[in-house]
Amino acid sequence: MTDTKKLIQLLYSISDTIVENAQFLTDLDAAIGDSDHGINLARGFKKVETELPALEDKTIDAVLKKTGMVLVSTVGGASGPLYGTAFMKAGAVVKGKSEIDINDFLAIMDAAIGGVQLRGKAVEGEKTMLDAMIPANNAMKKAFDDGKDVHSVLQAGVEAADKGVEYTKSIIATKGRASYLGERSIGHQDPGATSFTILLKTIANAY
Amino acid sequence: MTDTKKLIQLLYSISDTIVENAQFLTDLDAAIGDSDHGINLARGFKKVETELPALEDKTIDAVLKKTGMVLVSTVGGASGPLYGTAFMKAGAVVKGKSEIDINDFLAIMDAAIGGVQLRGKAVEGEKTMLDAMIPANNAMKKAFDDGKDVHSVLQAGVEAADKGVEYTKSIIATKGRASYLGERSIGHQDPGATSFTILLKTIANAY
Amino acid sequence: MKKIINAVDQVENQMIEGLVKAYPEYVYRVEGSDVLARAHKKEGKVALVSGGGSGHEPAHAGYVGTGMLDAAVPGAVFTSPTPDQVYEAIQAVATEEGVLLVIKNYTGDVMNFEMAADMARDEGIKVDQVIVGDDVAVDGSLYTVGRRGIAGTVFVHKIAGAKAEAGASLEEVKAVAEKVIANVRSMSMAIKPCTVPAAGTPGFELADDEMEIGIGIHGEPGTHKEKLQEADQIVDQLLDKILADLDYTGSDVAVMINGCGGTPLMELFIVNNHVSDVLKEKNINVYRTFVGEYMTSIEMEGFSISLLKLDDEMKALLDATADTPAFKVL
Amino acid sequence: MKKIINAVDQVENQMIEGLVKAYPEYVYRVEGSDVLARAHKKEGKVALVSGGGSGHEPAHAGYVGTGMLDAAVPGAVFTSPTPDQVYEAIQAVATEEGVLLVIKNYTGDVMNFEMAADMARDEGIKVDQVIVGDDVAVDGSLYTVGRRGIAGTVFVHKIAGAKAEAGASLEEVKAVAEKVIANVRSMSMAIKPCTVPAAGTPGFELADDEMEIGIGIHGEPGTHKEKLQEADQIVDQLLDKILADLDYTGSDVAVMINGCGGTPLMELFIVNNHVSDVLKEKNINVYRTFVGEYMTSIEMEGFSISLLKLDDEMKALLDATADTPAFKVL
Ligand SMILES: Nc1ncnc2c1ncn2[C@@H]1O[C@H](COP(=O)(O)OP(=O)(O)O)[C@@H](O)[C@H]1O
Ligand SMILES: Nc1ncnc2c1ncn2[C@@H]1O[C@H](COP(=O)(O)OP(=O)(O)O)[C@@H](O)[C@H]1O
Ligand SMILES: [Mg+2]
Ligand SMILES: [Mg+2]
Ligand SMILES: [Mg+2]
Ligand SMILES: [Mg+2]
Repeated sequence: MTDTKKLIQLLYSISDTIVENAQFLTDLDAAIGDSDHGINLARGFKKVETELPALEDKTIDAVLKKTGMVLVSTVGGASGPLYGTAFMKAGAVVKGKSEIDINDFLAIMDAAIGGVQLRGKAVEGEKTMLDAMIPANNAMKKAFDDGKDVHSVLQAGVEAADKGVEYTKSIIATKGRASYLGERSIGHQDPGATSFTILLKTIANAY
Repeated sequence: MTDTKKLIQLLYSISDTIVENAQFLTDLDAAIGDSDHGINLARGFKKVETELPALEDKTIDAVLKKTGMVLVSTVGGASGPLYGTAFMKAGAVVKGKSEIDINDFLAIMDAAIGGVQLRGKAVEGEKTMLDAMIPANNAMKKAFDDGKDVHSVLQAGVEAADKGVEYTKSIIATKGRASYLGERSIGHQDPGATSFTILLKTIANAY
Repeated sequence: MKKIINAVDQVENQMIEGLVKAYPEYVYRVEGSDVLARAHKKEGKVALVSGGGSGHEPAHAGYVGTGMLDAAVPGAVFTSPTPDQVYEAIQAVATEEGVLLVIKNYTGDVMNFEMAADMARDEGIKVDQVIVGDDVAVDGSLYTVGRRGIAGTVFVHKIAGAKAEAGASLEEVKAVAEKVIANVRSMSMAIKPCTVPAAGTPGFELADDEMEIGIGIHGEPGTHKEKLQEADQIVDQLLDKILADLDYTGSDVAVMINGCGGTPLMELFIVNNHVSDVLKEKNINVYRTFVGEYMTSIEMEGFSISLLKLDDEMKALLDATADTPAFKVL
Repeated sequence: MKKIINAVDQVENQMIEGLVKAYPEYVYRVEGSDVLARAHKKEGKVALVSGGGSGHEPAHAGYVGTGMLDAAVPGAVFTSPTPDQVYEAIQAVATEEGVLLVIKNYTGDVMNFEMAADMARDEGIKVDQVIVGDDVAVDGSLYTVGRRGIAGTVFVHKIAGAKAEAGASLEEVKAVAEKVIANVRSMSMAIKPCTVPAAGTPGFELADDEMEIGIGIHGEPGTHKEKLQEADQIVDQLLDKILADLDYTGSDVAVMINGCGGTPLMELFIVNNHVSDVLKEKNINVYRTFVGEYMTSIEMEGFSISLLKLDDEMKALLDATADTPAFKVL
């Protein structure tokens, strides 16, 4: 499914999409946070881009780890350690591999979610990126178990993530900065859930 | 022409008119000064009002002096010492009188102008209150010399003061705060010349 | 967005440079980082490190110097600094006696500082931390992420800083910091929002007759909007919340009337006039008052009130000499 | 007009009260007046009195204390105080050694202070005065009223204050004040106007892409409007005017980057970054820098740059201890 070359291409695409959506994500964060989510991620992925050329000969896990480290050291805020750890943990489960398949990708998703939960100590339903990540992961696993092809598996994930984002509108935030707003956070979609969905869409579009 | 009772009535009227025109005068000051001329004079004349009941048995000069002192100690800014000194000097030339005529009034005007010039060291044509005071005084003297009655003398003064205010629009300020604006002060009428004209009109309307 | 800046992406860097160029006798910039450390590293004492997003000036770099912080780590505007930056700060000022991190309670700040602390501990550096949550506007119950840290944090810097300067151990410095945290409460409001330079639009909007109550320090909306009231009524509302949360009756307190960045001092003094009257009436004794800009949100117009209940130790430490660019006690 | 105040006509009074309640260790309000005098009257030294309209906070009351002013006289907002108030101040702090009035060059200020000086002299008090005119934005030629006094005035307070505190005679204190006046130049700009509470509307209007150059400190319009530029270009423009007016080459200077009240410190540091670079390039040595709010115009957004050319005497006096609410040197 994916070798290092393809992964690097994917990361360029992800960076482009995040940069394109930076204002949108920041505006979402303005409503229930502090107007920086898109700015933060764009800063991080732009820096990731500059590191990619040097990674062409590396294994998948090295690229993922490096991406995670760059995100941790450039994004800041809550999403920096969260996305950064997610990528680093993702790397750890595909150690030494120079090509991965859809099975590996599902392991990567598990590890990434584990990383986010390790750092952020949140569960589903708290209006965070997890509300897109967990349902997406579940839907992809189900589609895979149902014998769907890579394209369909990823599409199932995107659909579930989109629903997850919709769902975040209906709930009160109890983790992160939006939690300070209490009831006032209702009606707004979570920026982190949105950025994850954008990221997953970019991946899905490539298969 | 005027006894203490009438003078006190006049001062009430002047106070009312200044208070009514406070916003207008302040707006004029906003354009070429610091947005306070009307506020300053209103504060002063309101305070003068509170002193008037106690002055009913006093001579003309005592009323004028007290008015001047109250203005000096409540108005502040440039116009406080200027108007204050004008009233105090005016008092000095009608010492001991309990009634004054138009002749006295012309002496009062001379003294008031002298007081303003003593403090402010300005001459005509510098875009100050003097550009209304001096022409008004000259016009009143001429009308008086021409044998006009009190009403006509005062009306002549008002007309000349109005023209003086118009004239201030055409010149650059070289004294007071408006002088910092240089060329930019052209096109705006001087607040102090305007407040003097309002004061003189109030007097003229009473005769 | 109308600001006196150059390129938006140079805001943080040029601000750091401008600060270091203004106060070289107090701070230097740690080579290749955004960290501002005390000009003359002081050995033989616990080092204090604090930080958070930029946009809170003079916090945190303005408090680096004698009797307060040893290093400040500014992140991007309103974004907590990354672990590597915090780690740089720890490394620059760490002593044998250890390092205390003063963290404001935000998910991002806590995660980034804790990751840095882990890195430092791996290198054998003694590191401990306190987390400040003084904002009574938000629910501090078990089911939330806890209260935010706002202007009351400056009291932690001052008092723990004085304790460290006096040569106390890491445990003692941490203990007095925890005591300040346990005894300080704050609450904020705003009449005008601020704009993150890179975002370009304000974090919330207010009509001409509206105010936002219970705001944080990151330009984010507060707990609710209300019709703008007179200063005294606003003070009553904020003080009510603060006094309901902690019993200050009969105690000596330190008061901080903190401007959010765009508020004229004129208004802060008018606020203090009523704060002082209400406290007197409630038999709370004002020991010392600080009126000014201590923990800002760029150009936001608004203020916070912080009340710190003092004991003798805290009083002595509050009164101890401090010499930093933005906080001085003689 | 959106402000955190109570009744408009209580602004000045409640501000004075709020300040005195915040800093009773520094100032008291002279009974029945608006004068703020040093908490403990100091005999055996020349007394310094300054003042002007309110709205410039922390000037002037924030500079009352050890090593600066002995009394401050605030008038109504942007309106110079009346002679009787200035006279009250003189009376409250006058010593055998005499009183020096530090007046900013405005027609109103000069007239009111001079009338008060006359009253005091009639009572046998020794009074002298200096008039500060540091603003290079306005023509200082013989045919004008001379230059306005703006933020550079704070250097006069600091340096003459230190001289007085050290026990110098009235002549000596006046001489050093005159020396500061001869060696200090300033210039200001704004991106947003301010509103006098009692007036209710701003003193000028600016479009979203406009700035006002050469403003004074009373919310009045400046010498001209321009398209808003980047911070560095604005700095270049103001510095050009200042440096063309006095030759600073090769000298040591004190720099003040003064915020107008609503300007975030973030922007002032960005300004200082470039000021510092330009001075270095021009072989002018920055001896000491002050970045903050020293002479404001309520909530105006903008800044001024002041440069003071120093000799050894002024350096020593600038570095001398000062302990006031808003200006401290340890
Ligand atoms: N404890 C947490 N667990 C998982 N995700 C979280 C947590 N806290 C915050 N987030 C996510 O981070 C996003 C905000 O990221 P960002 O704006 O970059 O950081 P900050 O809140 O520090 O400004 C939220 O929308 C949310 O999805
Ligand atoms: N030197 C002077 N001589 C005469 N009138 C003057 C002088 N300076 C100022 N004025 C008058 O004072 C008016 C401004 O008064 P005001 O706004 O109350 O004081 P300030 O300028 O101190 O704010 C001007 O419009 C002008 O008419
Ligand atoms: Mg955010
Ligand atoms: Mg005026
Ligand atoms: Mg943030
Ligand atoms: Mg005025």
